[in-house]
Amino acid sequence: MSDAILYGLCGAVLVGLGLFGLIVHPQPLRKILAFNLIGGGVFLLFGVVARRGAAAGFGGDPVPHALIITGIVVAFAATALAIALLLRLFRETGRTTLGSDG
Amino acid sequence: MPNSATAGAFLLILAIVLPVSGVLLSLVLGGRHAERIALILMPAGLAVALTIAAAVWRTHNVLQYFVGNWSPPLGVAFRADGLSAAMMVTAAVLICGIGLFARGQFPSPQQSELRAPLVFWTLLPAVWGALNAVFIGGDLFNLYVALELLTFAAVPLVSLDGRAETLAAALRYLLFALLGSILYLLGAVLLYGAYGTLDIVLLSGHIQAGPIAWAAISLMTTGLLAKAALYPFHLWLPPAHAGAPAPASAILSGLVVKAPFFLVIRLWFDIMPRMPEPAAAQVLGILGAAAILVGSVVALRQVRLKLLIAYSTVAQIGYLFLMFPLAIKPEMGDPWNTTAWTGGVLQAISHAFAKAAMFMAAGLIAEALGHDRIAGLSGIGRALPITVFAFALGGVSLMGLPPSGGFVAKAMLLTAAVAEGQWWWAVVVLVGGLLAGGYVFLVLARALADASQPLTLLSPISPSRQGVVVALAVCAVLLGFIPLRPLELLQIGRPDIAVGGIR
Amino acid sequence: MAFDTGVAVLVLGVAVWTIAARDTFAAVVGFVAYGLLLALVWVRLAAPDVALTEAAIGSGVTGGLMLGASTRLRRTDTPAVGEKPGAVLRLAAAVLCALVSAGLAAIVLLFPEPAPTLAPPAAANLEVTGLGNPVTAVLMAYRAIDTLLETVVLLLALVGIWSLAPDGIWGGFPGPRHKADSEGVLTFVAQLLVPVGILVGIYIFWVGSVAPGGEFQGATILAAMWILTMMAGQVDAPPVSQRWLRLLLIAGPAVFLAIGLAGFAMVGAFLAYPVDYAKVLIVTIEIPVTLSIAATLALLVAGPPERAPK
Amino acid sequence: MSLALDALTILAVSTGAFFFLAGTVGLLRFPDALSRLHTLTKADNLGLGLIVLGLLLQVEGPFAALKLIAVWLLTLLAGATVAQLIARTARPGGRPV
Repeated sequence: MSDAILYGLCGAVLVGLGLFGLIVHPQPLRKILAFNLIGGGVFLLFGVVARRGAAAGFGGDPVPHALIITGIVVAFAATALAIALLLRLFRETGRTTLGSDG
Repeated sequence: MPNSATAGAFLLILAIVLPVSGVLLSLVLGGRHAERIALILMPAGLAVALTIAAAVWRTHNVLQYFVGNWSPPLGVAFRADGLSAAMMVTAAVLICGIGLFARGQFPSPQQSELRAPLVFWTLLPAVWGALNAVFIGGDLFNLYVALELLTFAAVPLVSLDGRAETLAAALRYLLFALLGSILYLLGAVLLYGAYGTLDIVLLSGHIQAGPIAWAAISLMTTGLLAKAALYPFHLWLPPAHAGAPAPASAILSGLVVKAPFFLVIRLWFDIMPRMPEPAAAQVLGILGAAAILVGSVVALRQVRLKLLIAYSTVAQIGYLFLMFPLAIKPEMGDPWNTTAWTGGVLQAISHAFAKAAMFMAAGLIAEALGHDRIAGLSGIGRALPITVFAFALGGVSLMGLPPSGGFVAKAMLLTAAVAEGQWWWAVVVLVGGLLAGGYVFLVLARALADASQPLTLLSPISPSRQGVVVALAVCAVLLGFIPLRPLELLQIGRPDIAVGGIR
Repeated sequence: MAFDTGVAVLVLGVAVWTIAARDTFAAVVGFVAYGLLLALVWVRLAAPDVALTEAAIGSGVTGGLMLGASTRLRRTDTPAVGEKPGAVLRLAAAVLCALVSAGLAAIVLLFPEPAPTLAPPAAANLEVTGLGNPVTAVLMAYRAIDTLLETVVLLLALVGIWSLAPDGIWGGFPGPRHKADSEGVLTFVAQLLVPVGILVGIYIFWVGSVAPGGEFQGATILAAMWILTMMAGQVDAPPVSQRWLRLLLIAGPAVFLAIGLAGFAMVGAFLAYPVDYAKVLIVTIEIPVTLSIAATLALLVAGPPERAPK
Repeated sequence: MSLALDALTILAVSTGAFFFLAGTVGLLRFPDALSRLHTLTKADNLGLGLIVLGLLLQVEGPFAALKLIAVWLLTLLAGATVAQLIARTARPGGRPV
């Protein structure tokens, strides 16, 4: 088993873990954390794809690397927006959950 | 499929660059300039969309543009086929209508800058640009960025009024949308790992039935369903669409949920046309049927008009997904049932017009009455006859009564169900139509009843805004008069396997 | 191999901690560690550009944002009774997620050999772009449209956050005002670190055309320095109605668009660069893009306006 | 000569690693926040210093050496600051930062 495959399996588990957190945690902040965990797993799987595609003197396929960078920045923007919404909601209601089921 | 950029394809770039420049300019100039910029963009963007549609129609071919002259797989392609062109024109006409309507709702003051108008007029072109990017995107990752663009433009529209319940609705919407995006991205990653490209056309040439392709398509479809609010992912939609200000509701319900649906079509009919999977298509159909029934029944039980309309959106989204079991044939290599496919797309377009008109009509009614409780609508038919008429026209299309776009769409789905021997979908379509009739009449009966005491309107409703609403509702009806030949536009750029004509 | 196994186990360990921890604050701390460990993984996967981004944004700024949020929400952390999903749902979710993980793991083992790759064409065209770092070539040339749209995504997120300001405070100052403390340790650090940080940020951005680094990583460091001076109370966050601030925010995407459109005139295609000027044009785009991203990131962290304009 | 350098590097890096280990053990074993901070920062600063020292013997050229020293100094600064900030919030009656 190569390093890339090892980290690929790690990424697969991370996606499942994050998904679990996203489903079962009632607090949005924990859901946002779980979303970032899934993101890390997905990017890791992409990184494994890139590593397997090492060629032309590069240690990995540069196209996925660039896309992962874009993805990380987009995930940050999403996190920032979600947290701002959550804090505003908290100020309005004093609640940290979404009510019935979120 | 042409293998290089086609003439006139730079228009595709304009369809994205124009709205994006509008966003940047609105932000920097601020204040009332944002509204002006949006109003200037509207005719320009409409012209671009119409020109693209005309070019696709004239050349009978796909418009294709390679950004920076880098051809896929290294570069990113934009492509407009007949379906893209039809959706772009729909979006353009609706955005123009909604923009004109919103001038009365989000007026910009002369001097200072107000929060809600600036945000709305900045995000309106942002939604438009994102939709265009989705409709012409030829690369799965570029489409991911376009979907995120759409999400970030749409979510703030939900909580524009800053009330706690709309904040919660916006947050829930955002969480669902993010889950959808990340699942979509995961599928795209698997496809890249297997085939080394994210370009839709290249992928359709390489893709083989197998575990990787199936896992990728399932993940992407699930993610897109969460964004399209198909049952059982529908819970976020009603509070978000009903809580938003009327023009924003019209954008969200009419257009934004159609983007993920559009991408499901791309996945199922463009990326993997040679590997139809009837069982999976049946699952999509069953979810669609459940959405129709659950959404309609819950709509019947609503006490607030905007929530009723929002639940009706849940149901009408269900119809879109009936197209999959009806269009995809069990045997490999059989042509699709084009009637079902066209019916599904026509449903998306006519619902966009009808629903936008109904949400804006409900907005006018709520402005006039100060509330939108259905029980308190008595007499509004007399006070705002044009608005109620527009609502009724939209309702006609939802029910699938002739003559309307909804009628033609649902008739096509029915025809296909009979032709394919899958009569149970026909039952669902008919029952859904009856239930829609139920909730539309529920509202109309109240609205047309005489008020026990004379109705005083809180604020006068300008005729021009009512006119816009009626015009959009009339569009939904007029779609029913389109002869079948222009519908061939939708077939331009379909893979050869789809050639079968409209039966 | 042993080292990688250890790292992978550690990553999974902190991930489990992040999901399972009872205390939200502890979970967030676990997430920061998760990000740092992932950065290490990226180095092992020969992706130094990604490692820098992960450490700076994925772990650093995201972690800081969440730490701040969890302290502000801390006092009311316990979920109300009845809002926790029942045992059956949890079990069903666990089974579903285990299946997803197992399926993905199987696919990792099924990926075709030899792996498809775009590294050869990316390398072959590197000369045309005048760049030495293939990742920057993908971001700024081959797939420049993604990067352009992404800068707009960041802007929209900021507009979304600003839209959460109460109506009366529109145009005001984001976040709480931090008081300057002339003897405070933050003031000292800000004075000492900020010049160094700005230098490092510019260096990381500049070196990106030939070596690992680039506008996103550099911009994050610049943003962090701005946030630090705001937290130390040395400068206040600018009111969101300021014209110069708005200009700073859109400068990057605007220059990107303008040079992209100039491509029509120069080479006949949007976002195409003439061979002789490719590098010059790319750097011309990258400078304002770096500044705009830095400003946007800092303001995303600062949050919606909370204090009325003067 | 290079053998001696290598031996020195191994010695310095190992000692540094030992200090890290000691610091971590202290972090886990000590009872309260202040003494935990004490062991963590002291041991880590010294441990990292020793590791940097060991690596300095192996670098090719002054620029790389400068970078290593910068890494050490920046970590010192960050560690000291964060320790101060945590200590203030942890101290009973201390003013929040």
